[in-house]
Amino acid sequence: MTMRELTFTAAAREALAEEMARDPSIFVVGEGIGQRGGNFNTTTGLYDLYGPMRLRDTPIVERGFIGMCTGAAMTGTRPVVDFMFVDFILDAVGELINQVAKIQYMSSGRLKMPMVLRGSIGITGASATHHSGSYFPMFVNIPGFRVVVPTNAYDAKGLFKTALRGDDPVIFLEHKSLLNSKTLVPEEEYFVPFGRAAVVREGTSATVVAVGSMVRKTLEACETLAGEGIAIEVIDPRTLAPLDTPTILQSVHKTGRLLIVDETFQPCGIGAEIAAQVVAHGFDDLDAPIMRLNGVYTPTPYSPPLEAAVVPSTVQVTQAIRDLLAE
Amino acid sequence: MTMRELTFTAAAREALAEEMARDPSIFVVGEGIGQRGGNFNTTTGLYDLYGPMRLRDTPIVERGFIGMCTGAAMTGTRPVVDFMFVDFILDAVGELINQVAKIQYMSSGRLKMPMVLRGSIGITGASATHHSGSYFPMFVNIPGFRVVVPTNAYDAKGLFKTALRGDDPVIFLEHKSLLNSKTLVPEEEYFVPFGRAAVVREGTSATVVAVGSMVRKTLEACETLAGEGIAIEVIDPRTLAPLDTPTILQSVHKTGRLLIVDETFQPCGIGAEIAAQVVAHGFDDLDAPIMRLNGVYTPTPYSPPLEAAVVPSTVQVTQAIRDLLAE
Amino acid sequence: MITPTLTTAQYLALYRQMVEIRRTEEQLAKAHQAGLIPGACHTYVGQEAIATGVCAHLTHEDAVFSTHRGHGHALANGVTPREVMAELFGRVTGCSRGRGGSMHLFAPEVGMMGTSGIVGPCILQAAGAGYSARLLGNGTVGVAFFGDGASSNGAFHEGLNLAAIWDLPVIFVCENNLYATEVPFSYATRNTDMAERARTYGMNAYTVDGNDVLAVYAAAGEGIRRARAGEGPTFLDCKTYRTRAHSEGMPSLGTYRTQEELDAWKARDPITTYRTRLLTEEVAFEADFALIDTEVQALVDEGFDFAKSSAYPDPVTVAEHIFSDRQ
Amino acid sequence: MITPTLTTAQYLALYRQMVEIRRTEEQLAKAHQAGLIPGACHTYVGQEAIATGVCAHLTHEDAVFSTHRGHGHALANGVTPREVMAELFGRVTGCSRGRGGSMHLFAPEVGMMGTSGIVGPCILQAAGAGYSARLLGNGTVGVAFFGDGASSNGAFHEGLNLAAIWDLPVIFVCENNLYATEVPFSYATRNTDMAERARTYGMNAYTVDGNDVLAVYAAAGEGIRRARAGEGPTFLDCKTYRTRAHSEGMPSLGTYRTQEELDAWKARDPITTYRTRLLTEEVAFEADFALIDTEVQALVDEGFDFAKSSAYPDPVTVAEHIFSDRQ
Ligand SMILES: Cc1ncc(C[n+]2csc(CCOP(=O)(O)OP(=O)(O)O)c2C)c(N)n1
Ligand SMILES: Cc1ncc(C[n+]2csc(CCOP(=O)(O)OP(=O)(O)O)c2C)c(N)n1
Ligand SMILES: [Mg+2]
Ligand SMILES: [Mg+2]
Repeated sequence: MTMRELTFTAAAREALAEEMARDPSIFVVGEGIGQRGGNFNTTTGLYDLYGPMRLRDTPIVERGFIGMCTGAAMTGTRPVVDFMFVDFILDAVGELINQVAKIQYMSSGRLKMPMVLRGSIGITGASATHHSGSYFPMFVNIPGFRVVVPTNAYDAKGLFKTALRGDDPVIFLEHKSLLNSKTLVPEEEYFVPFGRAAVVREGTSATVVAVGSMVRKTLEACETLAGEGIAIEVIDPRTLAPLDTPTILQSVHKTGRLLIVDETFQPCGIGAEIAAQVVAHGFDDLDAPIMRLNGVYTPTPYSPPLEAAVVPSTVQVTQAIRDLLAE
Repeated sequence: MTMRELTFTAAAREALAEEMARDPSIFVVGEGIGQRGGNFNTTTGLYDLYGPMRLRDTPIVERGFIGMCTGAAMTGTRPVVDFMFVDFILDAVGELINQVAKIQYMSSGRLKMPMVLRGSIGITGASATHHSGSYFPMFVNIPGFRVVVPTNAYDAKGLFKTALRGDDPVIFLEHKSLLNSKTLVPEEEYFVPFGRAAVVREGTSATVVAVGSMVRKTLEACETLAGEGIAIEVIDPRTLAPLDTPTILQSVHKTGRLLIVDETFQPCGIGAEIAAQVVAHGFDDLDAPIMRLNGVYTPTPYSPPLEAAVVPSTVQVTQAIRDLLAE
Repeated sequence: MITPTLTTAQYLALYRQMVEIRRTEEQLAKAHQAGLIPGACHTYVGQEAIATGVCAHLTHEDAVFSTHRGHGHALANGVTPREVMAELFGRVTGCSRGRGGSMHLFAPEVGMMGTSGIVGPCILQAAGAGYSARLLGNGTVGVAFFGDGASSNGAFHEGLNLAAIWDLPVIFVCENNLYATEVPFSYATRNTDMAERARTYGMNAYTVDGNDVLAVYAAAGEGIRRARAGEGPTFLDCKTYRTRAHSEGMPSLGTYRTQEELDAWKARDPITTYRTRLLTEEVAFEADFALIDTEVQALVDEGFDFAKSSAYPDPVTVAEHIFSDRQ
Repeated sequence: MITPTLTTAQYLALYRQMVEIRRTEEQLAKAHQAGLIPGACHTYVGQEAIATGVCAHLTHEDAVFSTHRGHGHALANGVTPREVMAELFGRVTGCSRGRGGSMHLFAPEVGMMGTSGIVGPCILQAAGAGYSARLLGNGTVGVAFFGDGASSNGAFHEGLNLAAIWDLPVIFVCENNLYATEVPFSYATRNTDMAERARTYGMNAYTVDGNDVLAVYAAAGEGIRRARAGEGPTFLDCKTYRTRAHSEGMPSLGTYRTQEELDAWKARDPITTYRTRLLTEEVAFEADFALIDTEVQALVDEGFDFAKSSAYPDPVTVAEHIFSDRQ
């Protein structure tokens, strides 16, 4: 395979470009995704190729264009909703939960819902409380969504391609702190399947499931600990729905210890679900309490020192692993 | 204390009537809550006492009137939003999460948000997928809400009174299958505090945390099992945010076994949070895996046999307890 | 002579369609009293001319989106009385396989893309069907049926605007029956001229006598012609009245309607007035109507027996089709 | 003579207010380039006449709700330049204690009930303040400032309608600067006459030259008089232009604005035109302006030093005030 370095954003854009070239029924809606190419350069260059019908700038009507795309997806086209910041689609939750997630079921599979909803998440850069949410637990809780949280360029492209080939609604969440991070990406076409976690580091001392931007910080923490002969296994779920529980159980079977690191809110979060799965199905493997490290349970403050206090740091991840091992 | 029997609905209405008589800044908005007295008789008789300014029929604009009540709560009045079915406020999630839940924090406590949002939840009576949701995990996940799920008339009145005296946004969820259930309610004024679970049955064999309509079914199951000398402790959390974790941990310390029974969806649900809390802080007390019994992970079907297949039955609860004890 | 000029067969087809809706719903009302309908039942009695006049222009490739009062729209689109009745009885032979009931009628094979228990979304989804039609260039149209109550909702504003600015082939049909449950339209807005409001979006709009099937047929015909010709959306404000209760089991007058008002509208019954008109204009004769009435009654009776004797869905299928098979 | 007739002091107060906003934001723009502002910065340069003309009529008991471009509204309401600059620098002395930044300015003590990073909610919240005013009978008004981009959003439709049908004392101020980021208003709607649209809600509405502070002052004065007199809401469509980039750091022309257009509007700068006018009409003289300019510059310089030297918030306070103390 011929490889080249791409940023997360470029890799995801390449996936979109390839699929738009292949499938004329794909169109993108969003604010500034036309000529401007997207607030996060998600569509740069595509407007010149495909024009306004397929790269559709919208007024500020998140509910409106998501509801519109629902009808479009029911009638033979494949909308890609580029919502810029996930915070904005909260105005469309009624359409998402009551319509998008339920149409296939209510029609007994006679209607499909091939819609990809993509945009940025995460606390970084003093983006404050209306531009820093993640909000994925609500979409994991509700049946009918695929929830994808890529953590590197390779996965971003492969998962986005999978999203655009499927017939289910996909919530594709891109952490702002990862958008410019680079990895090697093959020239050749490839897909990353949903529901397949990545074991990004092997180890035997304990298992850490890290979500989104926490993968990098966890790997940094593991480097430090490796020096002390501590071998941590790190799992990146990649998709939160479906969640690859078997891979997590397998790892805990080996290590006997589990920590879940997640920037987002703890109560009823993804860490709670993972802990509940493991204590139900991996109970006998557990040598210690399952621990969770989450961002502080508060709206996101603007001021850098406050923001820094909210997001789990590499130091905190390291300490959390030490605490787990001390149990 | 002089007691009389009241239905859940009558008790909650009594709380509202008492508080409206006491506090002229309380007003109610909703569809049909004026002269009609509410689709679920939540306001019967109050319109004649207080008129249209305080019992305000609205057009079908859930986002609109919740956004309006947000501004009202910031300027000296106490809105009670009567949304009939919780499914309808999904159109207002943007207002709820980005505004209602954050205003106190963003203003550093200089603004209050005394808003009570009340309405029905639950799968029953072939209400189908747009009139049967519960959707509380999303409000538990987000900082800024009190989430109240009363299971009997006594608690309904006492918790509603507490809600109307506080300055925080309260999501007050009334399960349709409980609205006409009766319990004894004192004539005298009383309050049920938030964050205090009720141990509704004491036992030593295992702990079952039952949510909402599942409390009754669990108690039925316990009757059956009592005949076999099995003594189950049953806990009704009453409020999901704040969640009374100490009471649950105490019980598990005694029983060593935990089952969470919840009609709503399992992934990232309240059962996940409870399991995660207990495996983190009660690990050494656990003699068996923590189990969850939830409604089927699917949109709510209409047809009675399908609906019945979705909601956990008393028989299923009984079996789940047996399975837990067999571990 | 009456306009538009149709063949006798066409005139009678409109009559037949209206009668089919009426008889089916009279049967449903009886069935509801008899306890055969486990859930809600919103009848369309008095409004039959609207669905009939609009859908007479549609093919099964066109996409119709409807609301909680959708029996008439399903029937006028070619869903059979047996499928509608079976659905409300919760049977597997229903158009939604028993999963939907009165408010969730799906039959995409005939272009019935679904009715909804949530007020509003159909407006946006019809715009989406229009978007697909433009992108695919297949000459189809999207049609939304909704009530006056939906016109205050944000979905109305966002949906009409999107259809207008992008010249989408969409017909917005407001069934303005003067009330939203018990809330009068004149209370919900200071401007009851909905066609005028629609024109402020830069959209073609007509005010139509919704009890005159020929007036609806003519206005809808022009709107659909324009839509197929690429001349953009059309709005129809169809003035009508529901002569039964909002929902079966509720009072037909309630606290909000007078007997006089009800009687006045019953005197303008769309079926009897149309029948009289065809008779006086000698377009058709008693024998024609008698024949149709008998045929329709037979169809409805047969459908009722079919529905009543149909099986319930198998509970093992309860969670099927939440996701597409395609991965 | 120029209308309205004010005292020289009043004429000059309007000038002073506009200059204070302009100088503060020029300072902020410099600070942004210097890296003193960790987050976003949306300036109000070119639009100062609007906040100035409206807020001149308000007391600190009136409630103002604003949007992402809110510096001018905060300043015109009496928030000091030092508090605004400190806020954007993320300091504890900022009006939001450093929790908000450019898009989240809170100062309820002067009636600044908050700006929002989400487009739309301010419209609904202002209606709610109007509702409180009516219920409490305290003669206050609610004011919403928002952009042309918000007018396509459902919140606009729902909020204007509720204010209209309930005669709420609310002023809706649309700052129509022709673009929503890069999306032209003429693209977002087929009807750019927003006052006409507002009137279709049965609301009093004026089209105003948003660069003429006296025109704004007069129109707002009449609207507020009506509101306080119980004559219901008023809508102001203020035509204006932002002469800087949508957000500091973005190109000021981008792909969507021409140099000609920008220059034409700069020639109509609200401050210089007003100054010239007062001079020609001999209402005031160079010396008056010179004095004000110096005083304001001193105020801004002092504020900048204050802000720059202020402390950051203490991380231990990060989760305070999510809930009220009151239980
Ligand atoms: C978003 C939402 N809010 C509230 C309801 C409850 N509801 C069901 S029907 C109805 C009235 C609808 O009135 P209208 O749109 O005029 O239709 P009609 O019933 O008169 O045919 C209401 C409020 C709902 N279904 N959806
Ligand atoms: C609900 C929502 N969607 C999208 C955005 C992103 N956004 C921020 S400002 C803006 C443009 C707003 O335009 P307008 O309302 O005209 O105000 P202006 O910036 O021109 O002052 C957009 C789309 C947002 N803040 N909120
Ligand atoms: Mg109606
Ligand atoms: Mg603008």
